Amino acid sequence: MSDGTASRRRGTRRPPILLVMLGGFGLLFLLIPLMGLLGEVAWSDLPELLGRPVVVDAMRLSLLSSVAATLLAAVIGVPLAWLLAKVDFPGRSLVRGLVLLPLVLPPVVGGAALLFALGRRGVVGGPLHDLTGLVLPFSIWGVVIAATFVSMPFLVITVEGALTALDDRYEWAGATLGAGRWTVLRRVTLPLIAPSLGAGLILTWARALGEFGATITFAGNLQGRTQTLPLAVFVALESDRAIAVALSLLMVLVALAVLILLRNRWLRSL
Amino acid sequence: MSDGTASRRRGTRRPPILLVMLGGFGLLFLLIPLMGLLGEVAWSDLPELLGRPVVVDAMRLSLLSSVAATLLAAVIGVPLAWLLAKVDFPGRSLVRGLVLLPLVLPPVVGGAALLFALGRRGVVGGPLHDLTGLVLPFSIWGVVIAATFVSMPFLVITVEGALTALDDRYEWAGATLGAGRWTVLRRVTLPLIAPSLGAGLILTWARALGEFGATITFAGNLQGRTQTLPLAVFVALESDRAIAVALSLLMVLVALAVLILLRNRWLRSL
Amino acid sequence: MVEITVTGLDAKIVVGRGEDFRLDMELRIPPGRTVALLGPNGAGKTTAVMAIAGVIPIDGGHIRLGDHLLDDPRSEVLVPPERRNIGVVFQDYLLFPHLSVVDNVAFGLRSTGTGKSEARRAARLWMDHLEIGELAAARPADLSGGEAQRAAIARALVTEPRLLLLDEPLAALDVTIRAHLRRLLADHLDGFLGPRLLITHEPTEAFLLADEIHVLEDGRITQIGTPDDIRLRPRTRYIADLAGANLLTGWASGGTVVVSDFELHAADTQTEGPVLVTIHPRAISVHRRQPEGSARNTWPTTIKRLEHYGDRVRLQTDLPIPLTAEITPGAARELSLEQGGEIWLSMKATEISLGAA
Amino acid sequence: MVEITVTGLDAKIVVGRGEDFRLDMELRIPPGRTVALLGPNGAGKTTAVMAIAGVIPIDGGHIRLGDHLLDDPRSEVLVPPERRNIGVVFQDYLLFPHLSVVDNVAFGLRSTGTGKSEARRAARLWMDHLEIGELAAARPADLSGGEAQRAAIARALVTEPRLLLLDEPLAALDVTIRAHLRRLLADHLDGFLGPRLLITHEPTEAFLLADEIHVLEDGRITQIGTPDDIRLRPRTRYIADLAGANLLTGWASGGTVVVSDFELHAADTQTEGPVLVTIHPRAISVHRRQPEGSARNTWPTTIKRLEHYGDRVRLQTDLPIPLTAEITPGAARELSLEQGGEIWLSMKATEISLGAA
Amino acid sequence: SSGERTELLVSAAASLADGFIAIEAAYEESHPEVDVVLNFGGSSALREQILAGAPTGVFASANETIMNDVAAAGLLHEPSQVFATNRLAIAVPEGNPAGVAGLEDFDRPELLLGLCARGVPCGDFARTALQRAGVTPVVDTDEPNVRALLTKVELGDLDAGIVYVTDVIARSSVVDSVVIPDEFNPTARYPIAVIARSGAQDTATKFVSFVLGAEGQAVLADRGFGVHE
Ligand SMILES: Nc1ncnc2c1ncn2[C@@H]1O[C@H](COP(=O)(O)OP(=O)(O)OP(=O)(O)O)[C@@H](O)[C@H]1O
Ligand SMILES: Nc1ncnc2c1ncn2[C@@H]1O[C@H](COP(=O)(O)OP(=O)(O)OP(=O)(O)O)[C@@H](O)[C@H]1O
Ligand SMILES: [Mg+2]
Ligand SMILES: [Mg+2]
Repeated sequence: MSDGTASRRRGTRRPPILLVMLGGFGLLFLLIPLMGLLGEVAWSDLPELLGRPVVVDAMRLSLLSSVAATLLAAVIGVPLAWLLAKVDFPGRSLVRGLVLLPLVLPPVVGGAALLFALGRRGVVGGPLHDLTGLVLPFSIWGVVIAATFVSMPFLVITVEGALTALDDRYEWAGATLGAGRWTVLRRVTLPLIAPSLGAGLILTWARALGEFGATITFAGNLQGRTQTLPLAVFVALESDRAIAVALSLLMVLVALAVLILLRNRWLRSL
Repeated sequence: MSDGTASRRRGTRRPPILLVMLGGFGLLFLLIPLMGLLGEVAWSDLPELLGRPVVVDAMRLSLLSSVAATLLAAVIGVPLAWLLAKVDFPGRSLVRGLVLLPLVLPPVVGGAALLFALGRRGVVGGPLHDLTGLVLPFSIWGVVIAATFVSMPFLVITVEGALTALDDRYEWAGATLGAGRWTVLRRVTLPLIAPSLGAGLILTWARALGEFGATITFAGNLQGRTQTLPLAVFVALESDRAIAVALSLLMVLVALAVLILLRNRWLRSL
Repeated sequence: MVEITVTGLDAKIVVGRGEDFRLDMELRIPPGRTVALLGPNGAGKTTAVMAIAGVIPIDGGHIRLGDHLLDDPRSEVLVPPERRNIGVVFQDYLLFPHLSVVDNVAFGLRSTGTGKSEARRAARLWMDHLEIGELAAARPADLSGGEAQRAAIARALVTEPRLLLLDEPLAALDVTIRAHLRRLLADHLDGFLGPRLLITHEPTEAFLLADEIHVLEDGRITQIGTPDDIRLRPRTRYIADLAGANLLTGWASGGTVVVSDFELHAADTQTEGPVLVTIHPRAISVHRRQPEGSARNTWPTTIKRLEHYGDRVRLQTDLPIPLTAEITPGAARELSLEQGGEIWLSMKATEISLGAA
Repeated sequence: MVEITVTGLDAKIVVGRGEDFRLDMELRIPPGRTVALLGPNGAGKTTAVMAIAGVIPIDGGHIRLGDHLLDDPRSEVLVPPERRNIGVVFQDYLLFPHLSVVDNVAFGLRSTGTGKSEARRAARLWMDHLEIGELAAARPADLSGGEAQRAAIARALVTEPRLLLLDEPLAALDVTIRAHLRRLLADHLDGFLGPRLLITHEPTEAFLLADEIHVLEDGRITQIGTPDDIRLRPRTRYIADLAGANLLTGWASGGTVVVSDFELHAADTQTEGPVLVTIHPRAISVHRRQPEGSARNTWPTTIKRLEHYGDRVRLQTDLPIPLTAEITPGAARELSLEQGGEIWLSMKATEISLGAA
Repeated sequence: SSGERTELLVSAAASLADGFIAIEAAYEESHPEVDVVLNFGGSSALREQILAGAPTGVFASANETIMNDVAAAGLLHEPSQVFATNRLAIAVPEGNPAGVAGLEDFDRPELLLGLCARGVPCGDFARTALQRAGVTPVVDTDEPNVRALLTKVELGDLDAGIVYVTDVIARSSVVDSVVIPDEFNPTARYPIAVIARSGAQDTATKFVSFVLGAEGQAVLADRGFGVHE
């Protein structure tokens, strides 16, 4: 063995240089486009811009629909994750694959598929309309459905992973104390996976906030009704790019603020 | 306490009915759009369609670029995840938020941002072009860069989570046996997080395969050079809907096959 | 207060686990009695607990608590765990990390419909009883091992269960505090009137806490008896090792026992045929030279190994028969014993106990 | 073969951990000797191992192995762990789950540049030596505790380290096989020529495996000595508890020792002033009635607690001084002792040993 | 008070956004009882929405083929009318750094050139013009719509692209243009129609008349559109 050559000290050891370089490059990769965006912003117009009704409407709608989509995804996605993790039903691995589908499908195609299925003349939307008079596209319901469709996989994957990794015995402990399966789920299982659940919800929300293709195809682009921020950006791109860029930036900043704030709390565990 | 009333037996207990209903609804939510898509397919034209050069070219390019994007994401994303998990540098929580940015940014805006930055006259692309004559848009490089930008977060998040959860002491064990940090990374850390790494790579690949908005904005759309399957679908939507639907279906089936195959191996651990 | 019917456990548990493990045992515990289920890792102890608690259904046999049939494959009865009213103290306690200690203890009452404040009040009563009243607001992660143990016991007892299952309640603890907590556990269990099952692989725990010990090895009960029975008349090598005794197999005939071609003289001249021979390490005397006197068994050998334990010294010999003897450190020094040294052993005939094999 | 310089360890380790823990200890181990670092949970034992192995840098002091300075904040020297050539056997072995056993053992050589087949050949040699040669292809998850221990030792030894650190190498094991593995460990360590540090909180382990014991409590060394020193002259309550002895504090003057207002007579008439009084439980005799005879200390008391351990019975008394006595099960039966019963204790003056407090 | 207003959903091609926002304002001023709600998107996406039963009252397409699809599905109240025309121009980055002179430059492989994709009206028209000029284009990208193409020209990533005259007028501050001679330049027609069964056919018909009337045409003419025949 060669003698231990002295190396400089204090604090932790320096990470390998190649790793730092590659990681720094990865970071640059994320930063450069943001810089590009920042370079295009007409900063002086920003305050006036953000007060416009179009922008205010879009902002409100974006927040509302992304939160609603996150909640809907929680209500149907968490049980789906639970079934995938805990119940050994036939075709489970097929369903596992299906869950990832909205990730692969380009959102515009996803929106078209939603339209085929849930439009007023769709396979499901038709009967639904005949029975109840409900029209899903061109309403906030359409926006929420489109956003839920594209973002739910994030929640299902995260929660299923956490449930699979969870120590079953806590649930047994709950059961021996007289808690039925439902009570166990509510008072033991969900609190125990709270960090992963939180992380999954944040990812879902972020994806729902940025959703564009499926929404414009399925829900249309109606100011004040279905025009979310990304859709407003799209219209603005037709006329004034500076506005579009400013709106994008606004969206990014809102999202970033929320993510950084919550991430240090929840996303650790992801 | 009330007497234990007899309940039917054999096998495991039935899961709570509400949970099954909600989970089933969640599954329906994923299935219905797929059914809508299937309902629109002109099955008889399918074989001829899939043999067309446009389709073959797009398929080849999609597979090539999605795999390349996954590899690039691995090369720069894994080190980034490692730095985020292991090195306590200033601004780490800001970077943690930044990593999620491409998730929030509508892909078209992301593509525009890439163009601002890496275009022929962009902040970075300009000097790059002047120095080397390299033009990133309108080439497969552009496709790969766009796909990497939107899909890398999946890898970084998954790997960072796994690294944070990893028992450090395995790495110490490696070090005391004479392995430098680089060797430890290669021979201990990465193999130990292999399941999460695999899961992250699959998610990344799936997202890269479905990528549309950033690609068309940044890399353009030329058959055989930058036209991936989602782009072909979009263009077909403008002219012949049947082709578009058939192509979407093809893409979904390829992705589903790969996901189901790999998922049972890797994604468990996510 | 809820009425408690004090009734015994009567179970025959047949259940498979994984590929090739199968538990097949009977268990009867009268009210107020503690049975220890003692066995090595993987013997099936936890499997038995889970079957009784209702977490895994049995494949054959039955589980009955008083007149309540809890599980019986033949009559298709399976009461789910939440309706069995069986208290379980898990090996590493499994206190819910997201709840305060008082909410952990109150969990059972809350789950069965009691209101929050009333459940907390009842929880506090039990906590005071177990002397952890001041820890109500603490999180489980902040408790010491002993405090966590008491919280787990309080949590199990607060629902006034009809049966108490304790799965290695001391295994998670540091050796130096285990003795102390064992005493406390004995005290805490005193007030519980139902049957109790204590799972352990620590003989001391079983000897100190149980009225009766069932030894479980590889899914089968190999011995049932009082702590003294088990200690003095072990029936398998595993139990003998636990009790610290030498266990040999031989052939007895008129007071002579042949063990691997070597003849021992026993006081018991009645037992004949194949026998289990138990010899306590303290009953073996060690000498530097051939001893004179009344001991009927005496032979020379060499020390294969010499070990110092706190206040005693154990020495092992291999030939003519494998035996462990125990002496005081003083005696060891006096005899200046060392590994590989030549010695003589002697043993009175009355110290050799024989049991039919 | 690599050349090995057999050299001793010389360390002064000052390092903080978390908010309020600080380790400050010196440690010197000559080549070929085993020092046991014995201490309760959280005393800082693992911290010491990590500092010596180089995983955490020390804040003060120095770590020197032979003439190699490994860590010294003042001279800004810090050799990273991979260049210290120190073998570590971790508490739960930490065998790499993704590698076969032979690749685990070969890991060190592979990491330092040896080719695959040659590293495997060397690994197999060590594995054969430790009698796990046939497990080469197995995965760590399939090993029993004893096999895993040997694989971990082989993995540490194959790089021919200059110092061996063993962090609670037996803690992960079932009590019933621990004794067996302890013996094997002693054998396996015999061939290693460098200094060895054994971390443990099991006194038996320390007594059996170490040449010298350092007792670590709350970051400080509280006693250093041979196993006999530690056993016979414990200096803290923790050590006395471990050794099974009664440790009291009192005031000695001319052969009379006052312990909580009670007078004991000791043979030692020299020691004066505040003293540590050590009394071994076996040195205390138990009687039903007031004993006659030569014992100079004798008094009546009641049994506070009676405990049966395999082959001995311990009884505790509280008044006038808290003492634990130990007798045989036979004696206990003969005296028909029971909890709460009235007894007399006696003790010879020669059995009371005094040390300056 | 807005609750009493009749709502009219107008789906218009995204390239018409600027003009239709102005028309909406003008129309609502003269018809306070009507609330025009604009829905901008790609013509094909709008078609899918209408085919799927969207409550669209008026459909203004940038593409006659797409309007024909809707007509073929029997969803038009009455046949569509052309409300605007457009012609093509070559867009080049400010200062025309590559020195593009006309359609003849579109076969120079060393230039970065873009067109709209085939099947997209501006792409089909551009190819018609090139064919008339006898040029076989060598392009680097088939953009999905004019805006995408124009953005790349503005940023200098393309040396030239064929777009509509209206587009270079709207973006004259950031792009320059090269005229395409009339003999090669095809005319794009923008059809508008009332959608059947929308439940607001009267209102819709009035809106279409407004677009075709003097006020609507003036707004469109301001933006460079040719007024309808
Ligand atoms: N979930 C499981 N699936 C398959 N096999 C299992 C499972 N749990 C336990 N086993 C097997 O069942 C057998 C009995 O295990 P059990 O946990 O009951 O033993 P134990 O006596 O409690 O052991 P310990 O002292 O280690 O707790 C073992 O062979 C074990 O490998
Ligand atoms: N990573 C850490 N961060 C902060 N504090 C730590 C960390 N690891 C250990 N400590 C603290 O340092 C002290 C010493 O811990 P150490 O692990 O060295 O004890 P030990 O003697 O090895 O105990 P054990 O017998 O439980 O292994 C403890 O108070 C512990 O809480
Ligand atoms: Mg167990
Ligand atoms: Mg430790």
